[in-house]
Amino acid sequence: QTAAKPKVALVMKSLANEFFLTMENGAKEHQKAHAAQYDLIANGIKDETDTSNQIKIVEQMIVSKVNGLVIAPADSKALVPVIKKAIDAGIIVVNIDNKLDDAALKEKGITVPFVGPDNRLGAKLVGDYLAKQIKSGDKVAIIEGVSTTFNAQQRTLGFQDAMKTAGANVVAVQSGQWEMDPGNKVAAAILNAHPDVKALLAGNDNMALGAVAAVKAAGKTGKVLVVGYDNINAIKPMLKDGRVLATADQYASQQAVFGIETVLKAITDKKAQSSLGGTVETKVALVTKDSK
Amino acid sequence: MSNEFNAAHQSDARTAAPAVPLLLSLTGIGKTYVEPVLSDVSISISPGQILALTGENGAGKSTLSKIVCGLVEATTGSMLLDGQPYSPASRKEAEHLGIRMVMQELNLIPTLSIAENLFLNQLPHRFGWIDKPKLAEATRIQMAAVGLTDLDPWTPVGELGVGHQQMVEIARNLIGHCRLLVLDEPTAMLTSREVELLFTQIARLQSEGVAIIYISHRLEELKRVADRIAVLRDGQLVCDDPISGYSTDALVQLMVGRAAEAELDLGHRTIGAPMLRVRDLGRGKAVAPTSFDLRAGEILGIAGLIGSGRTELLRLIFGADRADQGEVFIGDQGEPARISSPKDAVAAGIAMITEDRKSQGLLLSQSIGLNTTLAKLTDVSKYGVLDVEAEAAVADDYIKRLRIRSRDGTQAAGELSGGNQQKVVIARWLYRDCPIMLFDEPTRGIDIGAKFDIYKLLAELSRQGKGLLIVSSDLRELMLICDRIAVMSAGKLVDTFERGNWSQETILASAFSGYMNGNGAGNSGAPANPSTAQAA
Amino acid sequence: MSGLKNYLGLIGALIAMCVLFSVLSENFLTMGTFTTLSNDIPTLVVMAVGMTFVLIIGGIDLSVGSVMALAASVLSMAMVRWGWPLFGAALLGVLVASLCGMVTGLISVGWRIPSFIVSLGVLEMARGLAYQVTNSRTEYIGSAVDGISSPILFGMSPAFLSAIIIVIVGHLVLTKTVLGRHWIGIGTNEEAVRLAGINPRPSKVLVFALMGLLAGVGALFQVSRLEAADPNGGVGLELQVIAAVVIGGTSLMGGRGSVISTFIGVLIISVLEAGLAQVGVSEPMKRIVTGLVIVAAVVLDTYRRRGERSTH
Amino acid sequence: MSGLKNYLGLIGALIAMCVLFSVLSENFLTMGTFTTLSNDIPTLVVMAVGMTFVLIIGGIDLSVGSVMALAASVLSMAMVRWGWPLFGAALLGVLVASLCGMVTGLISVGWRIPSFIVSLGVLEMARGLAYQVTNSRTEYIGSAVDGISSPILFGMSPAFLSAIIIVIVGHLVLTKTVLGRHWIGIGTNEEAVRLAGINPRPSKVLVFALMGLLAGVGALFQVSRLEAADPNGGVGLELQVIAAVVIGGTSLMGGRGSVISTFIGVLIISVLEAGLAQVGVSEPMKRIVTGLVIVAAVVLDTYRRRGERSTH
Ligand SMILES: Nc1ncnc2c1ncn2[C@@H]1O[C@H](COP(=O)(O)OP(=O)(O)OP(=O)(O)O)[C@@H](O)[C@H]1O
Ligand SMILES: Nc1ncnc2c1ncn2[C@@H]1O[C@H](COP(=O)(O)OP(=O)(O)OP(=O)(O)O)[C@@H](O)[C@H]1O
Ligand SMILES: O[C@@H]1[C@H](O)[C@H](O)CO[C@H]1O
Ligand SMILES: [Mg+2]
Ligand SMILES: [Mg+2]
Repeated sequence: QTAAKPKVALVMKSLANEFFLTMENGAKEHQKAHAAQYDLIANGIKDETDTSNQIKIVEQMIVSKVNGLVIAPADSKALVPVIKKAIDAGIIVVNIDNKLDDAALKEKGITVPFVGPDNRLGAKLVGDYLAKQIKSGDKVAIIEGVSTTFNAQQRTLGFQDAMKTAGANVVAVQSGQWEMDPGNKVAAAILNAHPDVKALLAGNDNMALGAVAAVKAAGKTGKVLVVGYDNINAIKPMLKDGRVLATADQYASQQAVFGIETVLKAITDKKAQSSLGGTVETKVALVTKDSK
Repeated sequence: MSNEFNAAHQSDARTAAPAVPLLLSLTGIGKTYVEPVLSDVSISISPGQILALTGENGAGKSTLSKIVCGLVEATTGSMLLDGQPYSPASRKEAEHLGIRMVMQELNLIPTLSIAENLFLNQLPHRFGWIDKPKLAEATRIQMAAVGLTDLDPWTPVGELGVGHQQMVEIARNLIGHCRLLVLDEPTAMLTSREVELLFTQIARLQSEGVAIIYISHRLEELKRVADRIAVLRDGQLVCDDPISGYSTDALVQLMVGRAAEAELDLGHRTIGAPMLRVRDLGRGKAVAPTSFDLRAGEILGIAGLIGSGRTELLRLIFGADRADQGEVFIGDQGEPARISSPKDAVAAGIAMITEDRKSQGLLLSQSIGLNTTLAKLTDVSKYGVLDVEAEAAVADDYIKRLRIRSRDGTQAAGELSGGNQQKVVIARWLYRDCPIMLFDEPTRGIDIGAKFDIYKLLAELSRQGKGLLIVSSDLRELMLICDRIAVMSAGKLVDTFERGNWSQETILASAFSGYMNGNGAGNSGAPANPSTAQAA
Repeated sequence: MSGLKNYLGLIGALIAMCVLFSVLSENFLTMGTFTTLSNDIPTLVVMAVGMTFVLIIGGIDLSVGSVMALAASVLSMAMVRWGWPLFGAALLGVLVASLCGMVTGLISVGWRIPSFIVSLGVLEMARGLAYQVTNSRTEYIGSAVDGISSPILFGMSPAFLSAIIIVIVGHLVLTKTVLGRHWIGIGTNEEAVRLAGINPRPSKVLVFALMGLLAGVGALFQVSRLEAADPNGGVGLELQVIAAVVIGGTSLMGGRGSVISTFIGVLIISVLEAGLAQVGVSEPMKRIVTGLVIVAAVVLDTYRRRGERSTH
Repeated sequence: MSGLKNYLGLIGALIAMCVLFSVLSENFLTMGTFTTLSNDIPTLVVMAVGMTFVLIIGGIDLSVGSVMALAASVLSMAMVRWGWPLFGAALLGVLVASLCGMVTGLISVGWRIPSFIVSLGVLEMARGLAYQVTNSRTEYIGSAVDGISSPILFGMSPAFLSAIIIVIVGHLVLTKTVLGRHWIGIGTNEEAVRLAGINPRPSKVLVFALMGLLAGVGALFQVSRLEAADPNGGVGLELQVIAAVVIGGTSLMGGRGSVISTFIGVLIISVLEAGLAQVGVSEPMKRIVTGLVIVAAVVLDTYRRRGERSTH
């Protein structure tokens, strides 16, 4: 094998989610710019929760004898065993987006550096911005992502932190499955059940889009505030006209690039996986009408 | 299980039970669906006795049999078996007590082999593992009993013609512990050869003390096999006497309440030019290249043994199966008709009444009206929108004309008696009204009175100048109504007889001819070997 | 077939559910809920009408969720990237969806392959195409499309009114026309229909194409409601549509079904969903209750049917 | 029924795929790929065996993915929270799964409701229960369970070897035993079976219970591979399982099927998936190719079958 040009695998979650697509594009651009330094194989899975398929893909990457693996795990725990396999096969592994479970890593006796944002913090940023527009005692509701995922849970916690500080009353937490239509349905139901709800906090922008449509259908545009997370393209016009108050940008494209660079550095420095570690926290920023 | 199995096909070794006066007695049996179909039927049978049961279509014969065999629960009345109260909750329970039945409709599993179908509920096995050699052996014995020695026990039943399937169905019920056997129209699809084989078996069973209830619309059969005759009319028992006292005429009178028609007047017909010319039409081994003409106003019969390819020939003409070779010409056209589907055939003026009403004819869960108008919806609709009233009128008309015993035109076809279902199939094609009509076993399961109605209908159709091609396993029927009879044997059309030039013997000889010099070899569906055949 | 009494069981179940939810959630029996529902259901309704036909001929179409997403994606691309007007874009979307249905129909009818497996293949393909077309991005369209789902009459939108019309037309086609007759016949005994001199194939292909067309119409309603097209939309929708149709009493074995009952089936599913969300039941409980209701609805229907004709 | 030639078409397709992928990816034809696949497929294999039986009796079970997740959740709870040993926990998981199957069977057989809709209800319920049991969190178990999926013989794990044994036993049961004949009979003409004096109900319920049991076994293999239980696992797995079985030539109409062919069907699906991942095809293309292969495999099989007996 030509040690000169390592192969790096990027394994993500649903490539049908714009977030990961942005991530993939960022990685591909980086590879183009550094074509002499490494080759890239990018893979994704069917949907956010297709864990066993993601494991299969990691296994295929081991077989394909990649040198490095950058992974956004669909599940913080279930991916750990296969990651150990990869490490045992001499592959340098870096974790992005969704953090692997510390206890599981410990049980396997491995360390994997995490390059990614703090979801709870990001959600709190968004929540705090919203808090300025509502009064203490106001009713709000949270539309959560897929409840089993770590970042969905973290974002709900972050929203709750912010609402607690603001003295707002969280009357409902329901899952919109990270998707627009389910998000729309629960938002509509929440608006009916709690006609006086003042704000909807969505765990990602797809669900926020659904919530905006529900607010409109209920004839409450402008009366119910909506926030999201991810800063996808489709949310931009809504930020502009105020139908969405704020979202968070977690710089998807850079997450992958940071991950890849961490891998490449370890390879050139001939560092062992065990000597890597710690968390490289990436940026997460509040995005509002006024941000550029 | 395997012990029971051994006992099953060594029934000849069993000795008849000491004579008990009554095996089964029914008292005041009644059955009501929406309306009563049986009322206050009381009848009994002793071991070794053969009771013939007959009556019009829908009189309640099958229903009564099903009550006896645990398939249907009586609304009123009670039964005694060996003097003990008897009310089977399922067919399984009835069979356990030795009460068995060959049902009017086929109930086989096409994907399974003959062997598996025969022994389905008692497959010989060791710890669940099927003992194939033993099964094959048992199957051969059983098939031999009904004269089907040439069939491979492992042939899937779905590949057999309907007649052979009927034989399998019969063979299956000759297996095992049996004290009372009900045969519901066992011969409706059989040719005389198989009928003889069946009678041999019936005689054997009788000598072993088995009681038999024999249901048939072929009255001459009844007189041959039965000791006693019972007649049902509108669900009531109108006669239960020794059969010797009854002439056929008297029976018909009892059944239908009017005199029998001994002679059929086909009326004055002029046989015209050929309407359908079949040239070298053939498919694989089932039908060798066949040519014949069907003329206007003519009734042409096709006789032959089971599996001789009659059905397949009709299907080829009708485009239901694709022919390997040959052509069909309509009228005086010089160009062959392009028929590659039944739709084409109907468009070209050909109708076909299928032999298996259950799987190929009817939409059982749908109404009589829907089934009747299916082939000619254009007449009961305008711009694609149905005229429900017109459809109801059509249904009522045929219910009257064919005396279809039913509530009204909205009753589901599946709720009708076998013979009445057959009438619905015929009604569909009478309504469609094509110049060329192919009938495959048209009177299957139809009672004697209605049969004559249908014969008269056929005569009328031919008087209108239509060409009728009729396949029937009932040779007497063909001889009664046909102008010519063509005979098929082993997939070949071997002879054609003009009215007046035929006799039962010549036709039968011709039907067997194809199997005499090994011609039928290789055809898994060919009738049994010639020696058995000649014995018939 | 006709007569109100056929629907009594289902309507009873529906009313029972409404009563239950109005006890559990004070705001359930309000105009707001009605408006939300009438805004929500048109997509499911039109697709369920199509599925009723498909099930009646003894087929099944698993691709409808993906096909809907594809149609929505195409529609949004046409409007956003190529600047087409709504009408043209909607037509294109419906056309693409009809094509998908036609492909399912042609392959399964032409090669006599169960539509289950063909439509499973089409499910994958349509989804892939939807990703391809949108570059896997949710496409925002905006108020150019919202007219279709904005209330115009007593809180009812053009989408809702169209859906009702489609239900009525569907019911009439099924019960009063030759075409409907052929479909019922095909589903009951296709061979018998063929031997009655009717070519069942064109009618069958037509049903699948119609299903596609209605999935396209559903996509239009969906896009108009969300003002955006989501290439991930409608995952698993096929099972929801089928559940609604079967709850309405249409047989999966073919030959028996009613469009009106399907409509009530959709209402049951949708009221359940809305009610559970309004009551704020936890996700696990939502799933458990939904499962129970699906089974219970069908079991009850069985009893009603048996009671009706106790001949079996 | 038997004889290698029945499988030639499918094996040919499989080989063609392998050749194609080995051209496209240098590392495809290696021991590594084999080991990976053998580690990958046991879950799908055992569930597909169960589904073959279910389809043969003319049923369908859509709940298998959820039931698998539920069994995995129960297993992990027993080990992690209550400290049960693997054996006991595995038994409990399998038991719960069998129960789910039995419920589907009892309801659909007892009330004569299509298993499609009953299992759809059970799908929802089992998923809800899986969330409930795990509190919607993935439960990590660790190396206590990894033995079942660690290579012990030529890169083959106990899970793989068990799966192969289950295939062989399944094949023998179907072709050589009384039970197998009854299943085929039931799938072809249930009424005829009943009239032959056999009560088809227990055999049918048994098939569904067996399907549940095998979903439980699949869960065990899955848990051992993941060393964790994911309550979200197996979403949409039912369609994948059914696709594998149908590609193997089993009829959705009941009465016809083969366990060996099902195994090859699973291989086709899995090799396709592995190959596409190794080549690194884009997600949209993956979906499109998968859809095409599903349809193509079944179309090809149709041709083979026609050629075999041109009687129709
Ligand atoms: N499931 C059912 N529902 C309603 N009516 C039925 C049902 N089964 C049978 N019937 C009616 O019962 C009557 C008797 O039917 P049965 O089958 O016993 O007649 P049969 O004497 O055997 O006639 P055939 O000579 O035509 O076979 C018929 O009028 C038939 O329509
Ligand atoms: N699907 C099939 N597969 C194989 N062989 C078949 C099939 N259908 C019919 N055959 C065979 O073709 C031959 C002709 O059968 P056909 O049904 O035309 O005969 P028939 O004279 O009408 O007799 P029957 O009284 O059995 O209907 C028979 O040997 C039959 O076994
Ligand atoms: O962080 C990402 C995104 O926010 C996405 O919307 C859902 O999956 C998460 O992992
Ligand atoms: Mg009868
Ligand atoms: Mg015949």
